[in-house]
Amino acid sequence: MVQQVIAGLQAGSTYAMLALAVVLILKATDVPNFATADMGLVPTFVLWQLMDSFGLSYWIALPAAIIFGMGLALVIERIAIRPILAESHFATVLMTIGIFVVLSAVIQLIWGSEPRRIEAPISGNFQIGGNFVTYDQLATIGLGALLTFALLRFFKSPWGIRMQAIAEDRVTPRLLGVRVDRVFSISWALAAAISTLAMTLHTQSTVLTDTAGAPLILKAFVAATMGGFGSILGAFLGGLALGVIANLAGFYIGTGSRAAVAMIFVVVILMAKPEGLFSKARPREV
Amino acid sequence: MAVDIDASTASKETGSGKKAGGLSRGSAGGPITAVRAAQLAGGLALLALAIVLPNLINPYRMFLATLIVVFATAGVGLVVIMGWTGQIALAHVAFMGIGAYGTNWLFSDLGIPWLVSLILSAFAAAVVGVLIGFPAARLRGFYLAIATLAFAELIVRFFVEVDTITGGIAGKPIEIIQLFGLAPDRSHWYIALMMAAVVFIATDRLGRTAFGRCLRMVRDAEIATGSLGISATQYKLLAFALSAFIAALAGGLFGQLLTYVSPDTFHTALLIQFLVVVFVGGITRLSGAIIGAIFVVVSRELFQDVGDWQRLVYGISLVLAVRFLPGGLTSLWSTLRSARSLRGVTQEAGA
Amino acid sequence: MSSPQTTATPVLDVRDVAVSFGGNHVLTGVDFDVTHPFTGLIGPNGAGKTTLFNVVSGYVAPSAGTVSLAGRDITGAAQTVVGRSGVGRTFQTPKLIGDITVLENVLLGIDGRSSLLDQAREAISLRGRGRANIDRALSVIDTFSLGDAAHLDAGSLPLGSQKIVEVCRALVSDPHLLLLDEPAAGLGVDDVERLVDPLKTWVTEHDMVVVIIEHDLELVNDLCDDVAVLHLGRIIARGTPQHCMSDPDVIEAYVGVDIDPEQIDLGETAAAAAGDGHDSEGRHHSDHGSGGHDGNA
Amino acid sequence: MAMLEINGLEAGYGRVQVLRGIDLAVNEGEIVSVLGANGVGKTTTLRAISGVIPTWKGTVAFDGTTFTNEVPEKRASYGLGHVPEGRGILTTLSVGQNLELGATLRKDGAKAVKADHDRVLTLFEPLAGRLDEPASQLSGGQQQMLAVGRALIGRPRLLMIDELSFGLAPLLVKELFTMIGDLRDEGTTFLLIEQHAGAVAISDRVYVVSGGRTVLESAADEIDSDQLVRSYLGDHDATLTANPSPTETT
Repeated sequence: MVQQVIAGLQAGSTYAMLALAVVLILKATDVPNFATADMGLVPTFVLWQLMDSFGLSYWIALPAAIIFGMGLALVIERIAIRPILAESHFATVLMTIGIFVVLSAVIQLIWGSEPRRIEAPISGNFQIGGNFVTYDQLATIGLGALLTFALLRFFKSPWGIRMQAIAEDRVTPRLLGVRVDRVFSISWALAAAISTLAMTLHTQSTVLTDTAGAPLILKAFVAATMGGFGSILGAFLGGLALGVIANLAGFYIGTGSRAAVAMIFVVVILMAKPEGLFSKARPREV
Repeated sequence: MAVDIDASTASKETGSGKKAGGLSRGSAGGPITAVRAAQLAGGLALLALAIVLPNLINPYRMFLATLIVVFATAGVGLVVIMGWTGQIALAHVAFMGIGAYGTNWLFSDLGIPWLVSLILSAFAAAVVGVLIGFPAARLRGFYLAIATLAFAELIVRFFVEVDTITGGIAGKPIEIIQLFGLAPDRSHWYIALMMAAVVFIATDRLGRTAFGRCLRMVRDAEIATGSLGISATQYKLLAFALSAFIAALAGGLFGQLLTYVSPDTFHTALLIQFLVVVFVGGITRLSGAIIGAIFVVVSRELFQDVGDWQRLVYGISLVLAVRFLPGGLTSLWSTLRSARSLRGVTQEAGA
Repeated sequence: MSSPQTTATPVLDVRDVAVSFGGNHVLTGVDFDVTHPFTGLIGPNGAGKTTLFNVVSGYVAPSAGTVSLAGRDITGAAQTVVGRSGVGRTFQTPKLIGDITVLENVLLGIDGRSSLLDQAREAISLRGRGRANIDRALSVIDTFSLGDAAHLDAGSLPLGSQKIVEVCRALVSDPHLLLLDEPAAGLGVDDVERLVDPLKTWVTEHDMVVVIIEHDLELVNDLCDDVAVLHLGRIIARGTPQHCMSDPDVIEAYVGVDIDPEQIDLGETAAAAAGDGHDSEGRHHSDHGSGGHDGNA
Repeated sequence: MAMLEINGLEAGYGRVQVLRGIDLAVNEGEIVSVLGANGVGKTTTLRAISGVIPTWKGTVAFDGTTFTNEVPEKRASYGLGHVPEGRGILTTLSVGQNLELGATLRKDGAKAVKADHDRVLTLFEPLAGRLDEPASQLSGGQQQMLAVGRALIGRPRLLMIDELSFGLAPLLVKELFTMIGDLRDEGTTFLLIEQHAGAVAISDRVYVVSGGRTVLESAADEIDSDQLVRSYLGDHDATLTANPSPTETT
């Protein structure tokens, strides 16, 4: 049981980190980013390549991969997203789905479909009260919490305030001198860094494949939904809850139910309180 | 004090002379009949070609032609819910799955005639569509996208679980039908044509008349529907039902073409192909579904041997369509009516 | 079916209606009855005029008070119910479908009141079934001299014509009460005439009344026999246009008081009357001035 | 040369033209009011000046720089402040964070910003105790104070305010206008958009806009009150045919 909870927390922390990336971009640019997971998966493959071909150490390859991921996000934001920002979710949902397809196809073309392993710098496990905890699990859960804390702090900083301001009102902050293009760039780059960390931790504790991203996208959105899309802390807690509940369901009911539980969750939340959980629900315009 | 719609006075006022145009664009007056006749002749020629086509091309090409028709038909369902009603509904291929599995189960296991099985499955899908529509009618923008994706995931999970009907995760062969003792590929072709004809003509009529106008009102100006006495929720539910019904019809035949289906058949990869169908073709027009279906099936063939490139082509075409061609390919040759279409969709979807 | 109403039962009777959003009191104790063919509803920005329309047409449920249509209580009824009971309305920015024709847009006024069965029949029948509706819609369009544009996409028309199309859409179902929300905003003088002249004729020929929110007070003066002035959620004056526009309270509401530049009195008296607690306004649900600009057009 | 100079400005939304020829000038140290009924294009004028909407025709020059397609944040960085219609309070932020946002353009260090911050809180006392509250909790009047205070912290050389008096009780309006007068004396230039006569009292000069055009320019103390009233209440001829008494043409 405890073992299952810990495994659930680890999975949940991955969902939570991806949910943070979703919320970050949604808060600043009002784009629901369905390419979140694959924007982290591409740099994860870069990390693997750097370690595999150039024999770089993990601790050098990881920052390099993060920087690569941020650069990739900046390019995507600039050429694909910014031109359609004035449009609604209809266009942005489809655009990010398209970007997801392109990224996953590119991964497939470059790296193929065979599974790979990322050699984590610290491996092994320790025991607490008869339960094994791996360092990977500890790192994933810990980093999720750390990132949540850091983002909460960030939203109190000047750039964080500007980001929230732009998310609410595209005009007024600009009248006060807020450079909206910078805000967009920062939000996408930060989100990409978080996605990269999430995907790296996720794939190093499981396996690195070209299809690692797709199943996580919906889970990230489910986590964000549970937390109420505006909230950083809510997204984190939503992710953890989702991970634990799905894992326990998988253990006690059957593996097949694991994915279904997540979906039932989001459906129930959306049905029961479709507006209540969304802090960004808009007032009706008359 | 009752509302009296005084139609008689009104028509007297018009004198119903030269302006008695009717709804179809530019269908008033003399030269139009010539156009109509030409259209009719063209239509008949196409029909003749369609009937003899199996004699002209090899069975594999026949399969592709049938696939195009089936994709176009399923695309019509997406045009109804996304293009006309403005709802980001992403459970479409799951409804196709209901059609494929349901039809095969009723036909093969329960011995119900195939056509009846198909229609029963389509009604079942429509019911599921309404069930999904209930929460969906209250959601906007990407919340709806997430909810429908989650529903689609649940439906696919359901396919995995009910393995006595679906064969579970491993999938199940589809019992092939033969129409009037014709070869399967011919049977499929003629059934696909008839189904497409019914779906296209019926949907086109609905789209041009009051029902279609009310759907577009929900899309472009939901806020004003109430004051016109139009219940937005009711029309959203109907659109969901109609869209699911059409998807399941196409799905039943899609299963026949594949000869073997598994739950994964009706997952993300197929959904993306359908997004390409309608957005590259043109989301607000029925003709867009045809163009898009040709595009997808042809590029599927062209990149058959280099499977990885297929996905890339779909992804890039989706991105380019959203970015540069919001009205899809069909908007290119109806430029006059273009540019507004996706904008129209997007405006209300995001408001 | 004609002649101005001076019947005992007002077509619309709003009694003691209050609306607040959160702590924001948008309407407080509003009484508003409509008996004349044209009634003007005026007042400065943020007065609550559109909110009052929203209450009448079922978009906003009042927190207190009643709304009756020809003596029938419709307080809190759903929008569709109110819409089908003979109340038509327009919006500050026209809510049309851009990619279908003007005629089709006007037909929507009939569509909303037809049953699904009728809609299915219309779709099935090849000709004839929709004919009467089309003729009726065309006659309304002709009345407002838009016959030439009937088969053009509504989105391709200039704003003025779009606003007229919206009025046609509301009129085609023969409403008893038509609520016009700033019909003249953003329109040129010609457009206003194209809208108002046929409307006057229409009203004299049909059993209906019009309530009009308008900032163009000259138009209100010209059109309305009865005017209500709303300010900070209350009716502050009622009567003929001349009466209202010379009312000191109204002038004060509009320009902030007695305007003699030598001794500007910024209105301590008014402050006492209005009270400091009423300074909250309704900017989310009220009218912004600078002519139809949300880009939907 | 005037600080802000606008000649023949035309602008609008989509295909709808709202401004059909706005001419106005604001000299350093002045308070200038733009008056006019609703829907005549006052708000649109401000939006075109600060770059929220593009200029179709005509010129907008600020401090000698003629704007072409500078984005709003660029124009703001030149010292052009704009309190928009509806105040633009960011309700997802706290009162203090709203003020902090106002300091976006400040480059002269935390100390100087802090001084201005304190000064704003002295000016607008009701805000002082509520810095940590969500800005949505403020009353309309306090929101207006926050909007003006937030703009002031950015130290604009010219501050444009769209309807300071909107929806506010008369007593508060009077207070705010007095404050604007004081701030002008301390060196900020103001361009006000108003319906409220109180604006005339503190203004040096007044423009009247009708139908998207400037129809009258006058020294504030020469404005004919009766004519102003009639122009608001819809008697177009009142403004159009009145003999304007233009004072200085800059």
